[in-house]
This record gives sequence, C-alpha cells and structure tokens, in this order.
Amino acid sequence: MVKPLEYLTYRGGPGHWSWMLHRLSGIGVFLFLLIHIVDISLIGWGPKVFNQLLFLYRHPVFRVGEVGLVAAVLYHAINGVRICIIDFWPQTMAFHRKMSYAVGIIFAALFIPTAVYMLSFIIK
Amino acid sequence: MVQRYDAVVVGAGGAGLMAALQLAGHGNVAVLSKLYPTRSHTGAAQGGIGAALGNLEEDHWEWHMFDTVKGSDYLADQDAVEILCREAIETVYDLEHWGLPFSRTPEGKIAQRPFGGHTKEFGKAPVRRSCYAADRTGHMILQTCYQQCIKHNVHFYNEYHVLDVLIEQGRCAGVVAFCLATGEIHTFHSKAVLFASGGCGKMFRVSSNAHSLTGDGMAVVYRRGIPLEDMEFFQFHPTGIYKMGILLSEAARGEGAILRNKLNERFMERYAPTLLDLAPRDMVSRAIYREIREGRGIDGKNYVHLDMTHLGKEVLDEKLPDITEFARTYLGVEPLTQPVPIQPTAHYAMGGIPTDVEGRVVIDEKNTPLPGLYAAGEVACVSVHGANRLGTNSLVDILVFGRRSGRHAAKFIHENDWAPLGDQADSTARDAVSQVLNSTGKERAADIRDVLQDEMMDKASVFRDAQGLTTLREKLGELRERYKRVKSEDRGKSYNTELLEVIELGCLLDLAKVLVESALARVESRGGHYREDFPKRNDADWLKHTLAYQTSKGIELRFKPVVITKFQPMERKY
Amino acid sequence: MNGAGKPRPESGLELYAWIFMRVSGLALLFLALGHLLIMHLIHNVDNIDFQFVAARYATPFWRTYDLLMLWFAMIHGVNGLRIVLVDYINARGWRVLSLASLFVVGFVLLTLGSLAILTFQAPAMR
Amino acid sequence: MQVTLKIKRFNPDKDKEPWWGEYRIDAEPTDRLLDALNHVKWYLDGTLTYRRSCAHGVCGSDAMQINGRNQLACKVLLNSLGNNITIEPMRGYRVIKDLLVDMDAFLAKYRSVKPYLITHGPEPEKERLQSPEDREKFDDTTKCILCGACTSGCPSFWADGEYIGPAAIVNAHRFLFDSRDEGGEERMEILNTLEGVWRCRTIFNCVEACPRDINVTRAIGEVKKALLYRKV
Ligand SMILES: Cc1cc2nc3c(=O)[nH]c(=O)nc-3n(C[C@H](O)[C@H](O)[C@H](O)COP(=O)(O)OP(=O)(O)OC[C@H]3O[C@@H](n4cnc5c(N)ncnc54)[C@H](O)[C@@H]3O)c2cc1C
Ligand code: HEM
Ligand code: SF4
Ligand code: F3S
Ligand code: FES
Repeated sequence: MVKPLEYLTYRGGPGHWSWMLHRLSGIGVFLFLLIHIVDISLIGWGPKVFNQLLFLYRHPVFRVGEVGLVAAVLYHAINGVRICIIDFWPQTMAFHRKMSYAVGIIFAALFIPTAVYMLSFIIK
Repeated sequence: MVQRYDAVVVGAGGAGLMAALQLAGHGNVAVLSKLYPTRSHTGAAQGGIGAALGNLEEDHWEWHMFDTVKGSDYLADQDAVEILCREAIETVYDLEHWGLPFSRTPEGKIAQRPFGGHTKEFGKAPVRRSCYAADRTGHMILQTCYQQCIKHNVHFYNEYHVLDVLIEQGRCAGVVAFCLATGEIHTFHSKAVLFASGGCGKMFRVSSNAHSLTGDGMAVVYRRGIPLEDMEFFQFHPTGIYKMGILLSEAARGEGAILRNKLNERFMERYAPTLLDLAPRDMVSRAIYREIREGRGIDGKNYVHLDMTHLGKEVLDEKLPDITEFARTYLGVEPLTQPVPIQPTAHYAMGGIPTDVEGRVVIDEKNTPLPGLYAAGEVACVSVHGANRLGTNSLVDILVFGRRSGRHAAKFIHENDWAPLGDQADSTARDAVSQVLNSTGKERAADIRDVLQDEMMDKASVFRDAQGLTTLREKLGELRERYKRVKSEDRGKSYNTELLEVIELGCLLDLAKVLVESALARVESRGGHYREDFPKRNDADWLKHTLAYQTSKGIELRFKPVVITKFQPMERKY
Repeated sequence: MNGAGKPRPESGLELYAWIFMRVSGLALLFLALGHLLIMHLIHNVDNIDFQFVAARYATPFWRTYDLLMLWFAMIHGVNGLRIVLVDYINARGWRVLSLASLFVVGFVLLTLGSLAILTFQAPAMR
Repeated sequence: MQVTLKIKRFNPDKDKEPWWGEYRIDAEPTDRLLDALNHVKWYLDGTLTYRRSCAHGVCGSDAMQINGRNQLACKVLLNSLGNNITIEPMRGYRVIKDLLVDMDAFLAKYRSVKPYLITHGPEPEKERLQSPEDREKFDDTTKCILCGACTSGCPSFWADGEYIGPAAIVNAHRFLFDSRDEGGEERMEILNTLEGVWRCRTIFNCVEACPRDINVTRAIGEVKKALLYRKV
C-alpha cells in the first residue's frame, strides 16, 4: 500500500502534521515510559544501585534527551486536548485549521522557555 | 460473448434508473452504462422538478399542462403532456418517500419556487411550482434513484459502452456493448431493450452538457432505420458561464436574479413584459443574442450580466450555494457583489427517438411500435417538450416516462419470448471498432470535433438561416469524409477511451446532419428553432413533427401530426 | 447485498477504548505534566536521589499519585500503540505476534512498576 | 501561459512500472486542469487515460492527486497550480491505467452502510413532513458525489485498506441524521467497529480534499457522538 515516505509527500492540511506529531510523540513517550519503569523498579534494590543509575541520568546526552521528552509530552498533551475538544464539540471543527495552529503556538510558548531553563543546567 | 437477459436498460441516469426500478423483480434485468451510474448527467441538474403540488399557493396540473403546451410553442403532443403533468405529482411524492431530501417549507412540506414559463391561471403570473433540494435537485434525484437500485439489488454493468442495437425481423433482440475494462465486445440478448442514454449537447462548442453526452443512443437506433423526431429543436439555455458553458440554473432568476446589458438595462422588459427574466428559455436566449448583436453586450463582447447582487447572502448560501460557487471557482467572480458574465449555452435536445406514451419506440407517422424497444428521458421524444422545453420539465419527463416505459417493458417481458439472435449479431459493432483500431489514416478526432462544434455553434444555434445551414451541410459532408480517415493512437484493450471518443464523434456527426437537414426543411420559427429568413410561426404548414430516416439516398424526412386535446394554438406572448 | 464488505462483528470494545483514551488523556494531562514539572523542573535530576524518593514515598499521597499515573499512562500507551500496530501491520501472523508482545511487555512492566511503588520501604523504617 | 504537466503514466498492456510523462502546453490561466489534460489527450498523446464527464465538479469522475493533494481536475484552475504541475492517480486504490483507478472496493464500502432510506409501516399519501431545522441537520452530507478524494487522502486508509473510509461514513451520516429514517440501529452496528468510525483519527485530510466542501470530519464526529450517547 502506501509507503512510509509517502506519508510526508502528501500535501495534507495542518491536521495531517498534527496527527503525525501526535503519533510520534505518543510512541516516543511510551517507549520512554517502558524504560522508566525498569529503572524506577531498581529502587527496590536499595540506594546504591539506584543512585548509581541516577548518574546516568545526569549525563549531558540524557539531559538533552530529557528536553526531548518534555517536548514530546507537552506537544502530545496540548494536542490531545485539541482532539478532545473536537470530539466533544463537533461545532469547533469549523475552525480545525486554526486549532492546529493554536496548538503549535501554545506549545512553542510553553516549551521554549522551559527548554532554555532546562538546558541552562547542563551548561552550569 | 453472449449474455441473455429478460430486459436491458441502456443508461443509468434518472430515466434509466427509474425504469430499472420498475423492472426489478420482473425477471433478469441488466443496466448498462458507460459511466458509473452516479456520474450520469442527471446529477448536474440544479433547479428543480416541476409538479403542481400547490404547497405554497394554489396550483393545478391543468395550469402546468397549459404552461408546458404554450412553452412548447404548441408542438407538444397534448395527450402526453397531460400524463406528464398529472403523474408529476405522484412521482414527486414517490421520490420523497424514497428519501429525497427536498428543501422544506416552514410547515415541513416540500418547498417550491418559481421557474421560467411556469404560471398560474393560464399565464397570469409566475407560480411556485418547482420542487427543489437547494440547487442540486438532479444530484439528489440521481442519488436517490441509485440508492433505491442498491436496495432492490439491480444488476449493473458499469462502464459498458453500447455500440449497436439488434433488430431482427421487426423486433428488438438486444444490444452490443463494449466493456471498457477489458476491451471485449459483449452481446446482450434480450427480450426488451430500453434506451435512456441521454442527450447530445456536445455537438456545440458552448454547452452545459457533460463530455459524455454524445447522443450514442439516438445515433445507434437511427442507424438501424428508426427515425429521429424533431431534431431541429435544440434548446439553448440563456445563462451559461461565459466561454465555459457551465450552467447557472434558472433557479437564480427564479429567486430574483436579473439580466442586464452593457447599459445596465433590464432588457427583458422589452421582450417579455409580464414574465420578464422568467420568460421561457428560447425567448430569453434570443433576447440575449439580440442585445449582443446590437452592440449591447458587456465590453462589446458576446456576453451579458446576470445580476444576483441584490439577493443577499442568505439566498445565495442557502438556495443557490452551488451556482454561487461555480461563479467563484470558474470566473473568480463574487456574486454577492459582482454581476456574473453569462452567454447562452447548448443545453437540451427536445428531439430524439420517437415514442408513444408507454415509452415504446414508434417507427412511423402512424405511431407503429417496434416490439421490445423502449426509450425514455432526453434520448426520447414523446413529445412533451415540443419546440421548447420548460425548465424543471425534463426531470419530470425522465421520471414519469422512465417509469411508464419500465412498467410497460416489465409487462412485455412476461408476455413475450426472445427474438431470435441473428448469427454474427455483433459484426457491425466489431467492424466499427476494428476499423478505428486498424485505421492507417492520419486524422485526429479532436480536430474534426473542433470544426463540428464551432460550425454548429455558428450556424445552427440560436439563430439559423438557409444560407448558413446549407454551408453547414456541406461542411458536415467534408467532416464525414475526414472522419473515415480518423485514427486512434491508443490500440490497447484496457480502458481505451480514445477509441470511444472516436466512436462518440461518429454519433455526433450523424446527429448534426439530422439536425441540419430537419432545420433546413422547417421554414418557420417555433420555440428553439428560429429561422431569421422565416421569423414567424406557421401553423398552417408546420404544426407537425419531423421524422428523419437514414436511407441509402441520404436523409428522408416525413411528418407526423401533433396531438391537440385541450389547448388550441395561440400566439405565444409572455 | 451488492458486494457488501466482509461481515463486521461488533463488540463495542472500540467505543470504550476511544472513551478511555480521552478520559485517561485528560487525567494524564495533570498527572504527567505535574510529574514532569516536579521532577524535572522544580527539582531536577541533579537533586534527585534515593533519599529524595524515599522521602517522597513516606506519604501515601505520592504513592497513589504515581500509581495512578503509572496505570493510566501504561494502559493509555498500550492501547495507543495497539492502534498504531493495527494500522500498520496488516499480515495476520505479524499482527497477532506484535500485539501479543505488546500486551505481555505492558503487563509485565505494569506489574513491576506497581510492585515497586507499593512494596517500597524507606530504609529508615527497616 | 506555458505549463508543464508531469503525469504518472502506467499502461497495463505494456508497462511493468509506472513512469513519468512530461507535456508542455500553452493554456489560459483560467483553464481548468481538466482542459489541460484534454489538450494532452486530444492533440499530443491519445493514450493518456483518465475519467471525466461533467467538467464542472458535480459528477465525481476526475479526482486525482494534483501537486500532492487530492482534487478534481475540473475544479482547479491552472492559475492556482503554478507552471509545473504534478499529476498522479489517487493513492490507496489500485491503478488500472494512468490516472484511472479501480473504485470498486470504494463503492462496495459505500453500499455496505445501506445508503438508502429505511422505513417501516405504510407510506403517507403525500410527503412526510420534515422541519427545515431537521432537514438542515444532514444537508452537508447530501452533497457527496462519491469522488473518493476524501478516502484516498486519509492516512488511516493508507495504512489499512479495510477502513470503511470517510466517504462511506458521510453517506451513513446522511441517513442517520435524516429524521425520516428508521434504519439507525442497523447502520450504527456497521459503523461501531474498528474498521468503522473508530478508525478515524480526526486528521482532517478528508475535509481538505473534499471538492464539495463537506465537513467530513464533523460528520464522522457526529456519528461518533451519537454512538457514544447511545451506549453510555
Ligand atoms: C447543467 C444542467 C442542468 C439541468 N437542470 C435541470 C433542471 O433544473 N430541471 C430539469 O427538469 N432538467 C434539467 N436539466 C435537464 C436534465 O437534467 C436532463 O435532461 C436529464 O437529466 C436527462 O436524464 P437522462 O436520464 O435522460 O440521461 P442522463 O442522466 O444524461 O444519463 C445518460 C446515461 O446513459 C448512459 N449512456 C450514454 N451513452 C451510453 C452508451 N453508448 N452506452 C451505455 N450507456 C450510455 C450514461 O452513462 C448515463 O448513465 C439540466 C441539464 C443540465 C445539463
Ligand atoms: C499528557 C496528557 C496526554 C493526553 C491529553 C493524551 C491524549 C491522547 C489522546 C486523546 C489520544 C487519542 C488520539 C486519537 O484517538 O486520535 C492519545 C493517543 C496516544 N497517546 Fe496520549 N495523551 C497523553 C499522554 C500520553 C502518554 C504519557 C503516553 C505514553 C505513555 C501517550 C501515548 C499515546 C499513544 C501511543 C497514543 C496513540 C497515538 C495514535 O493513535 O496516533 N499519551 N493521547
Ligand atoms: S465526501 Fe467529498 S471527497 Fe468524499 S467522496 Fe464525497 S464528495 Fe468526494
Ligand atoms: S482524513 Fe481520515 S482519519 Fe478521519 S478525519 Fe478524515 S477520515
Ligand atoms: S468531470 Fe465531473 S467532477 Fe470533474
């Protein structure tokens, strides 16, 4: 059927892009969650193992990844709200394009300062 | 390949589907259509379907009948018109029961609006008679009929192009069709064949008709010796989008739109003081042509304006959404604030295969039916439209006579057996196809069609005269010669649409010739046929139908009297 | 019927899954964003260690919070991924296999995570 | 203006793989893309194959992917497309020849939602009454011309051809919200499945593609909501 790359070549509307991002961020966050559960359960092994593991988290690569995680959750969350609004108030679909843009704007407004703030720790 | 059916319906527009619904359950029935059913041109009809329901004001089928007869310039057969106008009412209720989403009055009844030539009390004032579903009535009729066919399990052969009809020993024995998908030729051996294959407006350059409206049904039957009736009467709709011909329905004028010339005059005041812009189509089209000829076209070009700016957003959005959008899409004009450039566009063939009121094809002046052959819809000529069809009456026609012919055919297949199939039944069709596929000629179909359409537009449209028609006749002869050398680059089997375009062009050429011969013979002006050299109607000599036969010596014309019951011919004034 | 598609048995499951995605999504809006805010912004991974976690889990509130979040996120995520897998994996065998693995992994990790939250004993209490 | 049409060609009699044909033509900016295609077919290459009929956007024959997006060739003017126009058959349907695709599966799905009025009991003598407000509820979805542009533009359909698709749901909506119809339950059962409305992820490509400006997603949303309140 339709090949993966062709999902990008179709000139859909903003809803198309919103959906792709929602899906990717959802999958990303889910995969992180799987790992996160494993590491958290290590807490049962006592302070030593756990604290050692946390060093891993403090590595810069992980810190950048953490910013990515926040981005993914944030986008997914805001867009998820858009989906819920649309689902329960179909009248709002008259402005579907505007709503997708609004999600983008709200996301940027929340994420950019957060990212700057978080990255400032690495530099420190 | 030979398939056997009790009945075959050719065409899946409103007429074909309606007939098929009557036949469903009465044996083995197949519907053949060169288009997928919902692509048929019935779907393009916008304005409405006329029926004297009287939902908004008093109305009677007799008034409807009078308007139809008067609109036809008294050439319509009044027995048929009476059936049309009476049965229109139950037909509309049937459609409603089948789910057609008519627009509604505040009380929840079917909404109605005025339309050209429809009046109360025999011509006193416009009446609201056209039942509508916004401005996509035809679309809804086509959808609703098709939906009923799904419900009743009607068997369709989609994208089968009928090439020939089989007449054996004075009876109809079936049809031969070309399957687009495989390129194979199939013979359908059948007790009854019902043609509902629509019109032939593509013989003119500016036309509201679909590319597929090439008069195949008429041509195929005509080539088998059956006459064509009243082909000189071709309706030009006044309001086609400038150059493209896309129709802006009369519903616009029904809702109050006004025609204006370069001086911004409401020029219809001069031509039809009572009905103004809602006069019948032939009159309005002629008025527009006159304005243009006398230099009052917009910018000196050959178009005038349709002014809807005073109607308001609500009317445009709710009652005329589609045509508002056509103006926006195709002209970039905003009808709310700007007038729309329009010009008359070839619209409807009043003539066609002659039938009686049961839809049986008749082959002579005495109305002798040809057993097993039926026709309904635009392809047929009952004749309820005479010399000029009123708006909304075609949708009535296709449904009322689609139904009657279907019912009669259902009876016929119970009472009759198959006519024997001659051997090599499909040879004519096969030869036609292989001739094109093996042609070594160099002519392109498009070039021939271009000349045909331009010449027809120029010499056989709204105004005609002997000189123009004679030149045109010669021209058509030349085109016929060129057509013998036409080729198809595509020689493949699957979906060879080029081959079919060539075949369709052949039909158009034949029909154009019939039109021109009939128009030359009719030395009077009546309805859609206007001879500048004979500008008056002449009832003494010409109150009769034309029948054109193909013979080895060319076209032979015969004439058939008009059936007059209730209304004697009068002068036609609006 | 004229060529109706294959029969489609109804279970109503998809409807409930759809509602659940929205309800859990809205719950997660607060739970997950709150979690991110607390763990990654107000405090940040520099300051978080075993001690921190231990202190936090001393109150039942945070345990409930994390447990709720875990369950919602896990089921939301598993169902989300189920939708994705069903979308792209059409071959029957592969579809069954991938869905089975998803559910197994989901179940195991959900159990693991729940156990970790519920059985955690702060060292001081030992 | 001069335009170059880049058309994805495929002839089952000859070609193993699709290939790109390029055609330079002179045209008016206000010509429809269909006029340009006709020009190619009539004067340059007769083998070019596509469906067309009405030429003004009401029959639904000529939906195709134009500059990466599903549109009707007869409803876009060249001036909105630029000088280089890429034309491909709609995706998700089997390509038969050039721009012509197999619509049978699409139409079978349409038929599967029982797209006809279902009523019980005898019919009244005259029309059934319906208030203008009730009529308005399904006005939008009566406009569908079954062109297939929406379904072919839907990523959920690309992923899984079994998805019943927006067009079928639109036509179900047309009857579900018709106050005269009594077949609601039957249709709801058909739509309340994985391959029914729940497959829709509110992507809106269908709305962007619909040449009749039907708010397809809204119709789907209304069906979902109806299912929701019926069940919960
Ligand atoms: C733009 C427009 C607006 C109109 N508005 C109105 C209106 O408001 N009111 C009104 O009353 N009338 C109106 N009309 C006129 C009316 O719509 C038509 O006359 C009527 O729909 C014709 O219906 P039909 O069933 O005879 O043919 P069509 O609907 O044209 O159907 C013809 C069928 O025959 C099939 N066919 C053709 N040739 C072959 C072949 N060789 N082999 C197999 N199948 C074949 C086609 O596939 C098609 O299915 C309008 C017409 C146009 C063009
Ligand atoms: C933070 C608040 C969240 C909200 C508001 C939210 C909302 C939603 C909604 C409404 C959907 C359904 C989309 C649809 O039906 O089209 C969805 C899908 C999904 N969510 Fe979330 N979600 C949130 C958090 C999460 C988290 C934490 C995860 C990871 C575990 C996650 C993973 C997914 C996945 C994988 C999908 C499926 C994506 C798809 O079908 O395209 N979500 N989310
Ligand atoms: S909903 Fe719109 S895009 Fe979809 S088939 Fe109908 S008309 Fe075409
Ligand atoms: S694009 Fe597809 S996913 Fe839904 S909103 Fe339209 S049907
Ligand atoms: S040709 Fe009819 S929709 Fe384009």
